[in-house]
Amino acid sequence: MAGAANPAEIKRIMEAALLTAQEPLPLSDLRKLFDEELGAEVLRRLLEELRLDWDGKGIELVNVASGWRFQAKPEMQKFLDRINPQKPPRYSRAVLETLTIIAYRQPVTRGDIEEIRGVSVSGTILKALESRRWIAPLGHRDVPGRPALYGTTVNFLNDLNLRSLAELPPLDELGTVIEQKGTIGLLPVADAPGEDGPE
Amino acid sequence: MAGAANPAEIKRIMEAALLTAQEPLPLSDLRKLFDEELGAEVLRRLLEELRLDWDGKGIELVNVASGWRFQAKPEMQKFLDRINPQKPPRYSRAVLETLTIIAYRQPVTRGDIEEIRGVSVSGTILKALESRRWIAPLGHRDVPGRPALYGTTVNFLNDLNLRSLAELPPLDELGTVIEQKGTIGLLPVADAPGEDGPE
Amino acid sequence: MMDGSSQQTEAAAIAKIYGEPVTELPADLYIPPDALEVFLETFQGPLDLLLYLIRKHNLDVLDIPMAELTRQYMAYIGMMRTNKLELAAEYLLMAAVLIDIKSRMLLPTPAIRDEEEADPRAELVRRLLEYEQMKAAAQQLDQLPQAERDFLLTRVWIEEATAERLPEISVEDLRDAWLMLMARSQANRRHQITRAQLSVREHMSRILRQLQGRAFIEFNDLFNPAAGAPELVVTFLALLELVREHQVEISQPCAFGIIYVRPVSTLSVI
Repeated sequence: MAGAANPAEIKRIMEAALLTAQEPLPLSDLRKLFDEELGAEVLRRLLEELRLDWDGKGIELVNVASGWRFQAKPEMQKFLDRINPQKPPRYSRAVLETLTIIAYRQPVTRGDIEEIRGVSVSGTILKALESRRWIAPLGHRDVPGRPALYGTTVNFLNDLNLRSLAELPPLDELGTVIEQKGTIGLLPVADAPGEDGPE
Repeated sequence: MAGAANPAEIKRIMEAALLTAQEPLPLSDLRKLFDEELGAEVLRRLLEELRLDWDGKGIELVNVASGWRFQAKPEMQKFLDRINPQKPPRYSRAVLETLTIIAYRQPVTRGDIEEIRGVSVSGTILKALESRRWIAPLGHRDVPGRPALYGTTVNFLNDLNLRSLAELPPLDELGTVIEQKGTIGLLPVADAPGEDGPE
Repeated sequence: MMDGSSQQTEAAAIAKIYGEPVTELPADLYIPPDALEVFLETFQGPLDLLLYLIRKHNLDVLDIPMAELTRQYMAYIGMMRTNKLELAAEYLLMAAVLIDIKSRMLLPTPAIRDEEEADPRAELVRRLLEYEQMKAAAQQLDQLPQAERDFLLTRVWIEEATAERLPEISVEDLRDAWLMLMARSQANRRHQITRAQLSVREHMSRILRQLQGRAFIEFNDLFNPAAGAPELVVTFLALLELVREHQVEISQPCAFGIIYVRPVSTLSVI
């Protein structure tokens, strides 16, 4: 009864599922939609077709860490911002640096992070990243005090459009930054040019 | 620059907005998407076209009380239920922010909440929180219109496992988490050239 | 260094203070106190400040002239302290580290095999480089498109077929919501959200609740003497705030008599 023999119907159902899902859908979930046993190969091919069907639209089908999802293209943001004034906060440098150290050096303890940053890391920062579901305690280091070890989550990868940690921007080689980039001092604001623009 | 002169582009942008919106979008919101002054007639005609474009899909564009939204067709339900096993629903940001303001700033009127949020607060939100028995009107402010003053209830504290409001996260600490660019008049410049011009 | 001069010429504007580009700190390091505060907030800590000084004076991080760097650093610290700016303990600790390294370098060096190991600067250099690396990575990370900030996810309505379940929320959700509000208020700065006097607001609610459905309440009944002085003060402040906001009226029909607190709203209804 819930059969969906033809490819067009399969695509139609997957599309509806992906558009309504609250989280990215892995192939294993998509397969559950159908009575028939559909091979991963078939689904992957149909997903690729679906992706192409959306070509040219403001929404695109992407494959992130935990599965497939539809999302608006970044170029749409300037329009969507006009009716959606609610944006997540842009994090302070302290938060960003903490997140970066966790992402690249995980698993790390709070002490490890403080060691690298040279300053204490407030619990608020870790809590903010935890409640954003970007980091999570993974366990404890077996030293006195048994401090929590933090790592990044799948949700972090999803939110940054990444499939795995390997897709993070590669680290500059130690010592090359100062010589070549001259980024010493102050961290430039990403969208500084817009700063002076009219609101 | 943000202009969207041709109908296809207008439809593309409306489609992206409707697919990403958390709540139905009234015409007044849809109009905000565009620089041009688009008449209600034009928008309505294009929405109708968009509705027809989706004909035959598992998702349909409908006009409900508070505006337009995409929704899954009932016939899709049996498929979608297979992978949407009882995900606990989540309150929209509008609801959460309203509740947060009431919790931290009580007693407050609807006007106070709108003042802080910067957008209007629908009566539905307050009703939802009231029927959840998380907020209650405590009295009226003695100003024209005598608006109701809202506060949180004991039930709210119970449901959130708090003994008192003092156990809510302190607000001042949270300030350190987000970028302070509004308050600091210091704008890092990455690579602005120039030897001259020190004060 | 070969490219030393080219680095010199592109001596970048290091910052904008109140809209004015600043390309050089004055040689005598005088900075107006308010600007100093801004700088202090700009640096993430002593490592950040040291990296800034190294860049600023075009020092070779792999062969740091300790005397020069220490002098610069101490000048900064001294300035912060004379201006009574709150200085994190880490800055002072770093000062001690710098002086320690400097003094060790003044000692006559015995013949050593492994120069790398024996250089008292090695550990500091390692930390500076590692921090610098993470700092650059943080900048790159922030440039990645972020869900909700740079692109939105689709959220198509789906009818819940089964019995309605109420959303659960946690204290963290409230915390996030507040962050969002603050971020927004800073973005458009039309609304200044200040720290709430939570306990006062809480007592305001309590008093209003106590007054609900009643014509008045005796002043003394609003206070719980057993609760301790801070509680009494907060209750009193809440009462004053309610008066200021015209929520309640306080009256004392006769001198030294009973003080009554009435909800203004019931008054106007009657």
